[in-house]
Amino acid sequence: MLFSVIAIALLVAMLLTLVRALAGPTAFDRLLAVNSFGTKTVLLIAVAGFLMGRPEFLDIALSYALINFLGTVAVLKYFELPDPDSGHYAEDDY
Amino acid sequence: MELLLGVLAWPLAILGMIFLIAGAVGMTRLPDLYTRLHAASVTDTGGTLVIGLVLLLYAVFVYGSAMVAIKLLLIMGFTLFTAPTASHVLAKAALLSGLVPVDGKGEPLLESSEQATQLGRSRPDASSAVQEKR
Amino acid sequence: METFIVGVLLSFLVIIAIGIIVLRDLLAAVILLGVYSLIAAGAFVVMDAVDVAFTEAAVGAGISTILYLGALRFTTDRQKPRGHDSLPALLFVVLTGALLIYGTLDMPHYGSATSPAQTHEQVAVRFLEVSGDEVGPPNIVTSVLASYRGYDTLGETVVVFAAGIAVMSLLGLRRRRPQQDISDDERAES
Amino acid sequence: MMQSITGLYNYWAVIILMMAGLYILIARYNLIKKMIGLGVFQTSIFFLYITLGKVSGGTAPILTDTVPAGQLAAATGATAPEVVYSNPLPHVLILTAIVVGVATSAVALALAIRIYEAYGTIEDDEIRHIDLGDIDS
Repeated sequence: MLFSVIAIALLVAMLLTLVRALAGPTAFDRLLAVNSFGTKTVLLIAVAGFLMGRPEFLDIALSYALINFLGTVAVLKYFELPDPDSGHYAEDDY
Repeated sequence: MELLLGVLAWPLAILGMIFLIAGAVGMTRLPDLYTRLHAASVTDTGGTLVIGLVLLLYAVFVYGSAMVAIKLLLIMGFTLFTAPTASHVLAKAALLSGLVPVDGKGEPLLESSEQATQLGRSRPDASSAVQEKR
Repeated sequence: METFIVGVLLSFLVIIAIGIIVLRDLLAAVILLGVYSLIAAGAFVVMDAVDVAFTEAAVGAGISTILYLGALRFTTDRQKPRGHDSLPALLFVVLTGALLIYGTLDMPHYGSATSPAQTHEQVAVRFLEVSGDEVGPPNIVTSVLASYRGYDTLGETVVVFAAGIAVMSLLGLRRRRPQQDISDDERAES
Repeated sequence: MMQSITGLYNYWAVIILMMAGLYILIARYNLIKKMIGLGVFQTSIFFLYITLGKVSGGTAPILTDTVPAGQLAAATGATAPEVVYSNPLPHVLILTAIVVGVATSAVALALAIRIYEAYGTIEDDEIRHIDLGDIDS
């Protein structure tokens, strides 16, 4: 019961975040939504493990947390690389 | 035992769900990236920690499994470190690319996107010191 | 409850797929593809396929997103602004989808334990019953992957090796230059 | 009626996803967008297989010695007198398919980079125009 309620709350929060990921005017908005969505997925997997009565699959949630962070940093690295249109950054900006 | 667990877990779970929903609603309704970052942080750290605590209670008192508890603690600790880091990197990259913050009415808070880039620099140029618009 | 979670996650996937169709920004499409893989992996966990979820998260959401970003960096992240939505394509897709949906009406329901895939004695039932004694590891997926279908895995490794060689022979080992340099050089040559 | 909707919903969602991927493949000219469509298509096929392998009330195909205790069943509402496992075979097939899929998409993206270097564009129709000789399209 407790886990079902938490799972439903998580799904509602995921839906709202998804709206931002689709609507977000800039790529940074989408990225923020995706990062937040990943955190909620980690929580959903952890809760689902308890819901199904086999919580030993939490290491999947752990690897998700790692991949989520790495993915965000990788996409931001893409912005860091020189782009013809948007300004030029100094060497020590990052 | 069961009752005690329920008394402890339910209020924590409700608090966690409030964090989750509040963060998600803020994500859809706030005006620009920098305010949305704030809303996302509520979910990412607050929500994860509180709901992780609920799961931890169940892992320790119902399943009695040390491995599950350790994994949960690792997840919570890792999120505690990476979520603020990701927020910081995101905000800095957005400033450097010249995204201007806006206030509640949609008015820009800086005069130009160059000023935003200057704000994002770790060592701003002394010649073009940024003046914030009051 | 599990069926409900899977259903909602699948609906999220449908929303994202429609978003990928509509959005013109390639970078946004790549980011959305990453979320798509992440949600799919989450649903795999709920559908009991934990190994698949692990692989999908690491390979699908991690490596392939980075591959797409690399490709965007060496090409261009702008899709042509004008639309290409063609009515014949839409008609074809809707028609095929309707046919396939008509075909699913006789399929075994989700979670059915009596469907042929579940009850064949030589395959699934055998793996479940004797792999613990015959091969050893408690994870049946590992047993099947490494022992019963070992040649299959060898073939997979060969495919990955061939793909690596193909990428290297296409791109070479020299250092790529970002797109701006290339267009400058071409301007200088012409 | 209600039962067949919940029982077949997964298949229908998979078919919608497949058709979305196919539509991107047909109607978008950008080569990388086509690859993204292929990725959508691929993941929907994975879903079809995993759906076929799921047994309701089953658990992941990892052997356990510890049947859930009575206290546990009371706390989570899960009653499992004997353990039922989902079908492991689709999982194995899809595990192979995911890795091979990423390898093929890496080759395709490398091809896209080479095409961009040779033609200066990754739009399908522009490449065809350049091949046919009318450069100013």
